[in-house]
Amino acid sequence: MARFGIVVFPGTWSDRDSYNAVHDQLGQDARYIWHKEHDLQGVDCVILPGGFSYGDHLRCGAVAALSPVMAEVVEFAARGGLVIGICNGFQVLCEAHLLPGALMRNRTMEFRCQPATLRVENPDTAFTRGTGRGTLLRVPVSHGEGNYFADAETLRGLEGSGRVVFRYVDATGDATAESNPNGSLNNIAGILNQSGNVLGMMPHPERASEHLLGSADGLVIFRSIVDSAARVLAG
Amino acid sequence: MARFHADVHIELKPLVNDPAGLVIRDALRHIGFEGVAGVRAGKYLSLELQAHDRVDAEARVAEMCRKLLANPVIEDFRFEVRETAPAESIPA
Amino acid sequence: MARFHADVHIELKPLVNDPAGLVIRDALRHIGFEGVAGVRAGKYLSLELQAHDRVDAEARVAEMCRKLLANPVIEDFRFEVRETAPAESIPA
Amino acid sequence: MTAAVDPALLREVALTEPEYDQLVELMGREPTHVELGIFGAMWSEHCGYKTSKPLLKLFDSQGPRVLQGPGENAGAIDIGDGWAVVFKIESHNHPSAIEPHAGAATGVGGILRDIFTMGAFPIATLDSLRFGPLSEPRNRFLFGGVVGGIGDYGNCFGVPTVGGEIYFEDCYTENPLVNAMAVGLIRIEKLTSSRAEGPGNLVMLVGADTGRDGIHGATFASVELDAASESRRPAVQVGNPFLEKLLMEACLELIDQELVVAMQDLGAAGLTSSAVECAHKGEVGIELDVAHVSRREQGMSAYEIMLSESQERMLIVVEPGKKPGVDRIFTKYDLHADVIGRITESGRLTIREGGSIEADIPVTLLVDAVPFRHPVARAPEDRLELANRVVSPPDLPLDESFLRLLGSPNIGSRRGVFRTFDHQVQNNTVVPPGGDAALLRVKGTRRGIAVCTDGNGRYCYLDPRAGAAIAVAEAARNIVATGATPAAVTDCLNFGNPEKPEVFWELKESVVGMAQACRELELPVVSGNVSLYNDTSGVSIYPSPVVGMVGVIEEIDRRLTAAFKQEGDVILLVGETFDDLGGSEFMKVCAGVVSGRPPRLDLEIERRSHDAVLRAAAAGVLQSCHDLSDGGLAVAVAESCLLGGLGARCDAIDLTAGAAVALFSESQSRFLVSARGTEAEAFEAICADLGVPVRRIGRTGGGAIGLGRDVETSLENARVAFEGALA
Ligand SMILES: Nc1ncnc2c1ncn2[C@@H]1O[C@H](COP(=O)(O)OP(=O)(O)O)[C@@H](O)[C@H]1O
Ligand SMILES: [Mg+2]
Repeated sequence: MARFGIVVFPGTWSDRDSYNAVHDQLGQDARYIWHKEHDLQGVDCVILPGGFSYGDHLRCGAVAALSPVMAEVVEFAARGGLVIGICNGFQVLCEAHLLPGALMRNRTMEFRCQPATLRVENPDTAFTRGTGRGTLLRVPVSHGEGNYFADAETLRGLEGSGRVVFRYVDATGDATAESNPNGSLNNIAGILNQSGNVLGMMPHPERASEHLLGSADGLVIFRSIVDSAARVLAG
Repeated sequence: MARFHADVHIELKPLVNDPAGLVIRDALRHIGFEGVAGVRAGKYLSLELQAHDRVDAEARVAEMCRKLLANPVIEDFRFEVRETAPAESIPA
Repeated sequence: MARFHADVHIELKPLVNDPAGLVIRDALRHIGFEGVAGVRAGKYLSLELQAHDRVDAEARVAEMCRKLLANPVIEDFRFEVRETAPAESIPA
Repeated sequence: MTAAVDPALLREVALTEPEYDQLVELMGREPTHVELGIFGAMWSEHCGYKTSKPLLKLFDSQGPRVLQGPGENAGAIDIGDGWAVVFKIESHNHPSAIEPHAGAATGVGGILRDIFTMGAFPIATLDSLRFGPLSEPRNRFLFGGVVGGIGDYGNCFGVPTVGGEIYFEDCYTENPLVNAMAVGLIRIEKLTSSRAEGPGNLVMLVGADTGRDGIHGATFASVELDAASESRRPAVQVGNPFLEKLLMEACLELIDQELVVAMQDLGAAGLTSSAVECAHKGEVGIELDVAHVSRREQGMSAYEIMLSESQERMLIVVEPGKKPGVDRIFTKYDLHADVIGRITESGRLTIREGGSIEADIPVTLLVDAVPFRHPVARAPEDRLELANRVVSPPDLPLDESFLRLLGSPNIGSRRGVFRTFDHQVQNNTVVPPGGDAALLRVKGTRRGIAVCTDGNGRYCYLDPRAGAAIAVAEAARNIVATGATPAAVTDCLNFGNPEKPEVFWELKESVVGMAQACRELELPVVSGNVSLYNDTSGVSIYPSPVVGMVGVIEEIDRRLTAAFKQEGDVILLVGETFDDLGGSEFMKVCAGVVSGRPPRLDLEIERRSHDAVLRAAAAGVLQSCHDLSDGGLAVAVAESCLLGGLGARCDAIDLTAGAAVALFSESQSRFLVSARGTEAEAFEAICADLGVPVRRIGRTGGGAIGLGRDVETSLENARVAFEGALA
């Protein structure tokens, strides 16, 4: 059993959905960590969930990145702890410089809540070990600012080192312009940090956690984390 | 036609609630800038446009503000226009 | 302490694509302003703050920009500071 | 200070001279300026329901599921397993006409507050919208602004926007309707009241600071507007969903830890209305000192503070001993909570500013002494004549009519709108927007709830009583089409100026029709809202009652959806088709005519058709189910096809009354279902048993939609028309 710490900033709302996925669906230990806390309670994995932390004012994730708990998350990540940032959590990770680049307004300037298909570009990560290269996952997006941007050199670095983990594709697996919901460079939906223990993704795997809700494809990501945590313990 | 650059500032009217300004003010105080008494958040647009002359450019920008850029019910706008390339350099 | 007003401008770096600017440009053209060559969308913040003097005020605002107001990955900032109430008028 | 009986001042507080005289007589003296403002607010149509109250008594609000009827911030029903669903609909029409984005956003914020004031966690919102035609730039601006505002508020707050409706008619051009409905979930025993109790208990104001938002502006009425007064004019309210979310979390923690006696949000007429409501319900007095109210601006008067409509604020009544616990929670969320007064035994609303008393009024005068208005109701001759005018169907090829209907803004796809709303957050959305009612599961149970809104202004214009009854029936049909049983109603009465005899007639007729339909379908009305004076330049909107409905499904695995599921299923039409083209979308779109009688409605037949579908759903014999409404059978078939990505061939449609009637009539009490061959028989048996007419009209499959002899369209052409309707 893995222990997940779900960070709650003012304005976070997918904390409860993340709990629903990892605790109710996968039976893992999960606890909420209020942003003012300094104790990560010995968790194996930190989830920075979706939402509108601080109302998304100024820049999405900018104010949350300065919260007390983020100092602990930075340290946790430096020690190799697993961190997954979903949607607003991805934005927080970029603002906290745990991941490169930035998430800009969607190309259409509109919020988009819709199904998306993700292609797994790298199955050899702590977050995707339960998948294979090219596996397609049905995971919805729900954001207004998910348009991934990085300068050319950063982008080359990400692409060249297998750190682009998920890409938006169409139903047949092609990364087309129409399948890109927000205008992200190279259809990027999720990226990894250099040491491979911090993942940021705009789509919501915690929403794709039950067939009743339309898809359970997101669970493989949390299962992979559980598996990775067990391997760390096994040494 | 000549080319102009316009700097447009759009601000909430003084009495209108400004949730963004409040969040920024509180965040600045939280990270140690206690002396921040207030923050108002606005927009700043820079436009490149063609116009016959400065008077024409200003009239156009004012109209853009009224029609699209600003929301006159809750926002005020102001702008400055400067010429970046004179008429003779640009084919009509 | 004296009171200062700061006008802070935050703009996207020139090489960063600007979805908001593009949409506004297209919308302006759509409603008849064909002469609009380009739009860049930025932020404009006005701050009221206390500081010892102008140099102190400028140092504070610069730090606020670096720490929070601008994101150095995609944005540049600039600001102007002016005194609104001199030191002697405000109890320390 | 005594207010002069200045007609301009009275106009500003919307009181007539006789009403003012009545006020003076009841008070036994002239009111102070603040008192006049308070009376004006409490005796207004908005707070006092002075025109509509006698009519609202016609609604039945009793029923075995009802836990809370009208009278609290929202109604509540028992859905089983210890859970209650709390819901209400509310209008924000006038603010949205002035500033659509902020107006619609604060409308959503207001109705969400009503839900969590009851202690419930908001689990869904819906919105019922009306605009003028999109060909007018102003209407397009209003439409874009309203949709943007709803999305901005709901998305940020973290509540899914799961449904609603949008109609376009000329009459809404300067007067859009924005009705927002919110639905919350709560354990029954946690339901909270706004009844203030216990003299000596503290009254606290929590949430946002108070600014000069949306005040009547009475103070400025008598002065010439100059540059200085312009800047002091009441400001348009801009909502803060982020703050509202924090306020909700904090308030629900208070209730969870049993720290509050009563809770009441601040809505119309701000602090005045909240304080009066709490005190009146508890039959106590309340004393407030406005000096303790945190403000956003300097120099606010007691009058402004009492009437400010700043959003995201809540009034709570707390026992003094529990204040530390309350403070701890608000500190956690970085919200400030001001003690602004206490509960008294006096039965009076007493307002101080420091040492001076600004108002002192018996609470009952503000609530029970509201001077009712009894306008004249008179049916307009020209309307009756219009309803009797029968126009024959246009001479347009039917396949062209079909595509025109699919592309009509009133019928086409709303995907471009609802994909800008987060409709999934909270992980409960089982049937998303795009079908009939939305269906949400209730975690930890096998149950679900279905929610929808409905209203058809055109029907109501032609016959308000029939149109309003149809709104109820149609909402119920939408609920039934998901497999859920309709349980209760909330309503929003959007009308023009009731001082016009024809408008008051419309209002009265609508309420009668709605009340009757609710009674016969056994649907208690547990909450609602009234919005009158929807007029622009003397022209009133169509009478536009809107019904919000909640239904319950015991086994969510038995749900139905509108999409055809696989090739070769039998398509059946439930119910009878009559020549009901009066007021139809077909006649509007293809003939440019709004006339005739709206469809006839037999509530007994309606009920039986519901029973048939629900019995079949429980037995698991249906593959899909969709209700028939605007655009009739043709549109229903197309929608089931497009949702399922499957064609259909319907060769066995009864064409005896003419193809236009068969395809486009909007006869009531009908459903379109599909079933596997063997199960179709079981369904027919159920229908036969209940005496519900049913007819096999075709089969699913292929890449085209074929209807009778006259319509044959590729699925792709249908999709292009449907998806482009709002472009
Ligand atoms: N059309 C209606 N039908 C039934 N109940 C209504 C109607 N209009 C208002 N009510 C009820 O009257 C009470 C007061 O309504 P309102 O003033 O709109 O509430 P709030 O102050 O919470 O905004 C509420 O309980 C509401 O449900
Ligand atoms: Mg209320």
